[in-house]
Amino acid sequence: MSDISNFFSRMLESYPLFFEGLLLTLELTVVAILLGIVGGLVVAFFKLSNSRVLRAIAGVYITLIRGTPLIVQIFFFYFGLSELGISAYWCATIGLALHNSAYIAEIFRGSIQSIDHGQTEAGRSLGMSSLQVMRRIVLPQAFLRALPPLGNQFITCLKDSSLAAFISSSELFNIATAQGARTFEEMTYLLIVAVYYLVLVLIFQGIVHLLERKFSAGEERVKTYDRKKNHGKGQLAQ
Amino acid sequence: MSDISNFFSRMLESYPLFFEGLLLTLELTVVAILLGIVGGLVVAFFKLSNSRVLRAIAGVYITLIRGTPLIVQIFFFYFGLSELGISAYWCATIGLALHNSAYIAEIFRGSIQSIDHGQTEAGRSLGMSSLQVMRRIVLPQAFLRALPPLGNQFITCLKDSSLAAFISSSELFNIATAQGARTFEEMTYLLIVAVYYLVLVLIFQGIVHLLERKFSAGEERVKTYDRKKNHGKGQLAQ
Amino acid sequence: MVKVSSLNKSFGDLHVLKDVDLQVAEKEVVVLIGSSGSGKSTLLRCLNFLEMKESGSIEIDGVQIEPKSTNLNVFRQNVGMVFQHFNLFPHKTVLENVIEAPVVVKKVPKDQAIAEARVLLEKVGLADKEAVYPNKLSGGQKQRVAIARALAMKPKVMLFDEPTSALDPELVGEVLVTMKDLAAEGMTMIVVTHEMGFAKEAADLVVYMHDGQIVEAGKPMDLFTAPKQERTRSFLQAIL
Amino acid sequence: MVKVSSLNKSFGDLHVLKDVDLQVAEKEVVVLIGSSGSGKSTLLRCLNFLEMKESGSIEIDGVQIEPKSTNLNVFRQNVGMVFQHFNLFPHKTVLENVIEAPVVVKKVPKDQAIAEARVLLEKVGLADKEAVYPNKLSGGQKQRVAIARALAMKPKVMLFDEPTSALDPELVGEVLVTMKDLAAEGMTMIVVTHEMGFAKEAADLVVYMHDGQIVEAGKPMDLFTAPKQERTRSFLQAIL
Amino acid sequence: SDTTKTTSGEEVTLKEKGVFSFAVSGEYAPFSYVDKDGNLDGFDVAVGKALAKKMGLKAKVDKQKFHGIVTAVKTKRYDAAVASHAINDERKKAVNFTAPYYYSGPVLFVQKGSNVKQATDLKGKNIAVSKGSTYGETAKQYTKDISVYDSDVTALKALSEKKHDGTITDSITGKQAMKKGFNIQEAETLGTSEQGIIVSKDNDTLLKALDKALEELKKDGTLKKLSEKYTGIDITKKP
Ligand SMILES: Nc1ncnc2c1ncn2[C@@H]1O[C@H](COP(=O)(O)OP(=O)(O)OP(=O)(O)O)[C@@H](O)[C@H]1O
Ligand SMILES: Nc1ncnc2c1ncn2[C@@H]1O[C@H](COP(=O)(O)OP(=O)(O)OP(=O)(O)O)[C@@H](O)[C@H]1O
Ligand SMILES: [Mg+2]
Ligand SMILES: [Mg+2]
Repeated sequence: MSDISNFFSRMLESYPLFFEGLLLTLELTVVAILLGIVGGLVVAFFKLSNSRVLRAIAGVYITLIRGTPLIVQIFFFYFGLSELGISAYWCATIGLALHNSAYIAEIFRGSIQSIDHGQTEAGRSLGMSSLQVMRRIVLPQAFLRALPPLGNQFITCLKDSSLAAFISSSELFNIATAQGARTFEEMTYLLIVAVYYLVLVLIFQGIVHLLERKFSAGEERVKTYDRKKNHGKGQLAQ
Repeated sequence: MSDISNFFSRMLESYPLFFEGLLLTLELTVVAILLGIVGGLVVAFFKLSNSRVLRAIAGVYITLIRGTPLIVQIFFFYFGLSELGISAYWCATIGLALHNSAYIAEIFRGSIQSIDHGQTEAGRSLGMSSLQVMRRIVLPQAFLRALPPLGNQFITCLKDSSLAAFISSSELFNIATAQGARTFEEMTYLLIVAVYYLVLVLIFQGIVHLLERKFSAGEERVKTYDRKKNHGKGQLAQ
Repeated sequence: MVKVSSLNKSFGDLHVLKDVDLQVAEKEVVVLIGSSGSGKSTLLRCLNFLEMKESGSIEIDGVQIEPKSTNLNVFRQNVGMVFQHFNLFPHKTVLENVIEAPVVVKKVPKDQAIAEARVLLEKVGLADKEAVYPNKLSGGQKQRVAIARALAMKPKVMLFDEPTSALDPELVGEVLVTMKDLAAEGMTMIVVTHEMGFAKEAADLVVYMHDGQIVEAGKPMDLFTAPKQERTRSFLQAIL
Repeated sequence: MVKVSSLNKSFGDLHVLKDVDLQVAEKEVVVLIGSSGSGKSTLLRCLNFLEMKESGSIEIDGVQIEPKSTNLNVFRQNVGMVFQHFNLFPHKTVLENVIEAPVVVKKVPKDQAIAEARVLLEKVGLADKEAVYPNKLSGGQKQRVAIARALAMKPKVMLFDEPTSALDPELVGEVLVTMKDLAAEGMTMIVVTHEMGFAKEAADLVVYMHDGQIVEAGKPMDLFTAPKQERTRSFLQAIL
Repeated sequence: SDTTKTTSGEEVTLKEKGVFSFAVSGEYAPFSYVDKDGNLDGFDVAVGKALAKKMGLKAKVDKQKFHGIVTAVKTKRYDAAVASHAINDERKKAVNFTAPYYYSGPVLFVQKGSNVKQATDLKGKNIAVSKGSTYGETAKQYTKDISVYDSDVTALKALSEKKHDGTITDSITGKQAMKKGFNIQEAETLGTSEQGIIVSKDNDTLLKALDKALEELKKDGTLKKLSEKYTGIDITKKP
């Protein structure tokens, strides 16, 4: 009982501190994802281009980033970029942005490739150039389809931003561990910060669900659509 | 130039140390994934069951785990389980296993649901019970289909195990930071450990690709199969 | 053999089967036609309890079946079903597909099941394919295996839901031949199909469904040449 | 209008088109038949340079086209193509689908493009659907929009690749009517289809392909009633 | 847990019979660090081992992020921590301390050539410290803008890389970093501190045994020798 009341009193008392951390976490995440989208688009186009060299560059970039842990990358940017006098905040942001750009590139590549090739053929057969087809037919559809996975990537990034704590960024997790270390009540503050993350994640998950609903409604319905809905539940049913 | 030769001499000299860390990293990952598969299967069946209560339990579990950062979970288990005298190694393993179980549950659920409902109907129409259909028709196919995503989860877990460093498990990343702190050459050791991770990831990615090829060959081919292969490259082509 | 009285079925707000009555005598072959969405598949699926009826009665081989009170698994053994998309088990060979249900459900000894399965595969002309996996078969071959698989349970009635409509035109014939043989042997069959050739040759009764109701039923020649209802006429015009 | 001489095309080891010769005069309607995999689609796609020929020559409207030396985008405007799966642009309304290419490729002023599109939509019987998105249309309606979209570029030849085979039986008729109208107006057309009724009524020439080669060609009545080649005969038997 | 008799005859409660297990941070050279073979070394480690030997026990040393050590001892993950913890009231509420085993004090380090000469110049500037250290409290007296790291070495490294205006840490650790080529310099000594060994609140027997063993190490000169070996000077006498 006293544990629980202690938890709530700590939670109330630490609220202003965590609120600042929450803002920083959100800022880190939003900026990293926005930069990641820009970078991801470039990498995706490299990956889909006709030039072997560009494809290879994109491939190596994606492999390097997806082949090493984020925490290694964050430390790497932190100590590697310091000659340029970049602050911890920007090192964390850039590290997260580069990390995300590799994943976002794959999202864009996937969504572009998921557009039925018939769309391209229809465009080409009407005399449109490949650029016109890409810009007017494929990309608008691919963007819509990329929105839900981008939303999920945002949520992943939100959680990953906790690693910025290790390069002294005062986001949520760093505040929690610092408070824990000060009071020797690590568990309490870990619980508190878990609640903050959970609430953030649930909010953004709600938004992603809305996006998914909105954009799957626009897709062409197949004849078996209605039956597919039955799939999930009751697979174990009689 | 001297940087590069320094890198290689450090790499050679530290090889036995990193090799131990590598073994621990692999051990952590393998044990966490195996435990995660067991847990994931249970949670997946909960999620697919007809009982609302079980579905809700599984849902809350998955939400909690996927809604908070892994590093928070690892710290949580570390400080929470220390009363039980569980070692840092096992705290890290259990933390990673529970974390993975939520993701693996979703892999199993997805692969079970991806089996065409027609398979279930065919089985039921032959007089098989729902359990017989699940055990003999759906699960064997679902398992094969789950193998490639499980492989990818393994790779994710391999990288995530680097976070065990923060609760003093002497896996790869911890060795790198400790050596960096001793020699004040953080960058060198970060590069070295990045190479270790990259090689590990590439090896396992190769295995996953083999799995994917093997198991997509067994799938029924659709009429447009050949054309789909053309999709990727040349979308930007003339 | 099959007796359906005032059967009703809805999906949510959608009333899909409206007071359907249908009687099929032993050894009779009934062909169900009707436009997309008229409820043909749903009717078949209700007969096999893949969908649960809402009201009305279903009697098969003299036994009235109530979903709640009956062991549906035992009951379903009497009703074989062949699907549009074959639904063969891809992880099992042709022979394993055919013996699966007898061995697992009826506990037939494996040797006996294999012997019986070979007879059936012979009958559908696929004796040489028993060790092959489904993905190596053509559509027509798959459908014939599916028929053999259903027959292996020795059903009293066979239901076919557009068994040839997923096939390339050239492969339709081989499946229809197998079905005609089956009809000639005296199997009771209910077939949803748009193959009018089959209906003319093999059906005892053609039933036209529209919007969840049976609009008209009759001998193939009568129905095709002189439909009584306006709706039947316009449907036949569109598809013949 | 179209002149193909000893056209060859392979996919890797697979030799799909083998020395194909084909001539289509202006206002002529040619129906291509043949079993699955015989190369019908590949032939159409080569005519439109969606696939690149390997050897042989292709001449359209008196101009011989070499993929390397010609601006294919300009050339493709002369050849309209209608696909089995419609391939309408789902993010654009019916009207936007039809005006897209004229406005973007030919730089026709938008007002004029809209006026012309409305005439075409009227012609295919969909004047009232211009503001609707494709996912609200039936298959037959989609295919008619696809025809209007191709016509909007005022092509000299129209290619159809199984335009009705993805449609429910009831919807086939409305598309065939549109195509017959087009033929009657004097459009040069090459149509891959298994609708023999259409071939009989509208085709000037029926061409039977097998295994990448043109086996036999002739007027519909001649080919259907008295095929010269054994292979043609067995194919026709299977599908008629 | 189990009881073991020490050489001097007292019964002490330990996690594992006959073994004195203690934690160090491992990232606080020269007090504790990992050598190139992966073994823990440093003044803290050597003191812990000497204490174990004195008590007739086997020594088992573990590395643990500094900010988690107090909790780890509190929750009995280790018998004790010999990890350069400055004795203060806040920590005393959570755990017990032995007598000091060395004396030191927080020192402000700044970037080489910095115009920060003393702590009072830090108003509005940014100080980096290690998480869970008492230096954070010290820093609060001079500025609100404080960055926290997992270890002192990382904080010093970040200072050297010009990411902060100052770092408060132990003078010996800072000087060691200067020797390794960090771009930093000493600005001001900010007081004195006494470093003690940490034992959990309910383990009085071990606390007493440790105090006794420590006293003997001081008397026989072992402690002084270790201090000189690792830090170059004697820091075990009260200044
Ligand atoms: N599981 C389901 N949930 C909701 N609606 C369904 C379901 N199954 C069928 N329907 C709807 O019921 C109606 C009848 O469907 P049914 O499949 O029986 O028609 P059908 O005559 O077999 O048509 P088709 O020729 O297209 O196979 C359709 O409107 C269909 O969308
Ligand atoms: N892009 C491609 N890559 C490889 N093989 C292809 C490709 N396109 C077609 N083929 C192969 O070429 C052969 C001819 O195909 P095509 O699609 O032209 O046949 P078709 O006569 O149109 O058949 P269908 O009636 O099934 O449409 C087939 O064996 C097919 O698998
Ligand atoms: Mg149906
Ligand atoms: Mg084709």
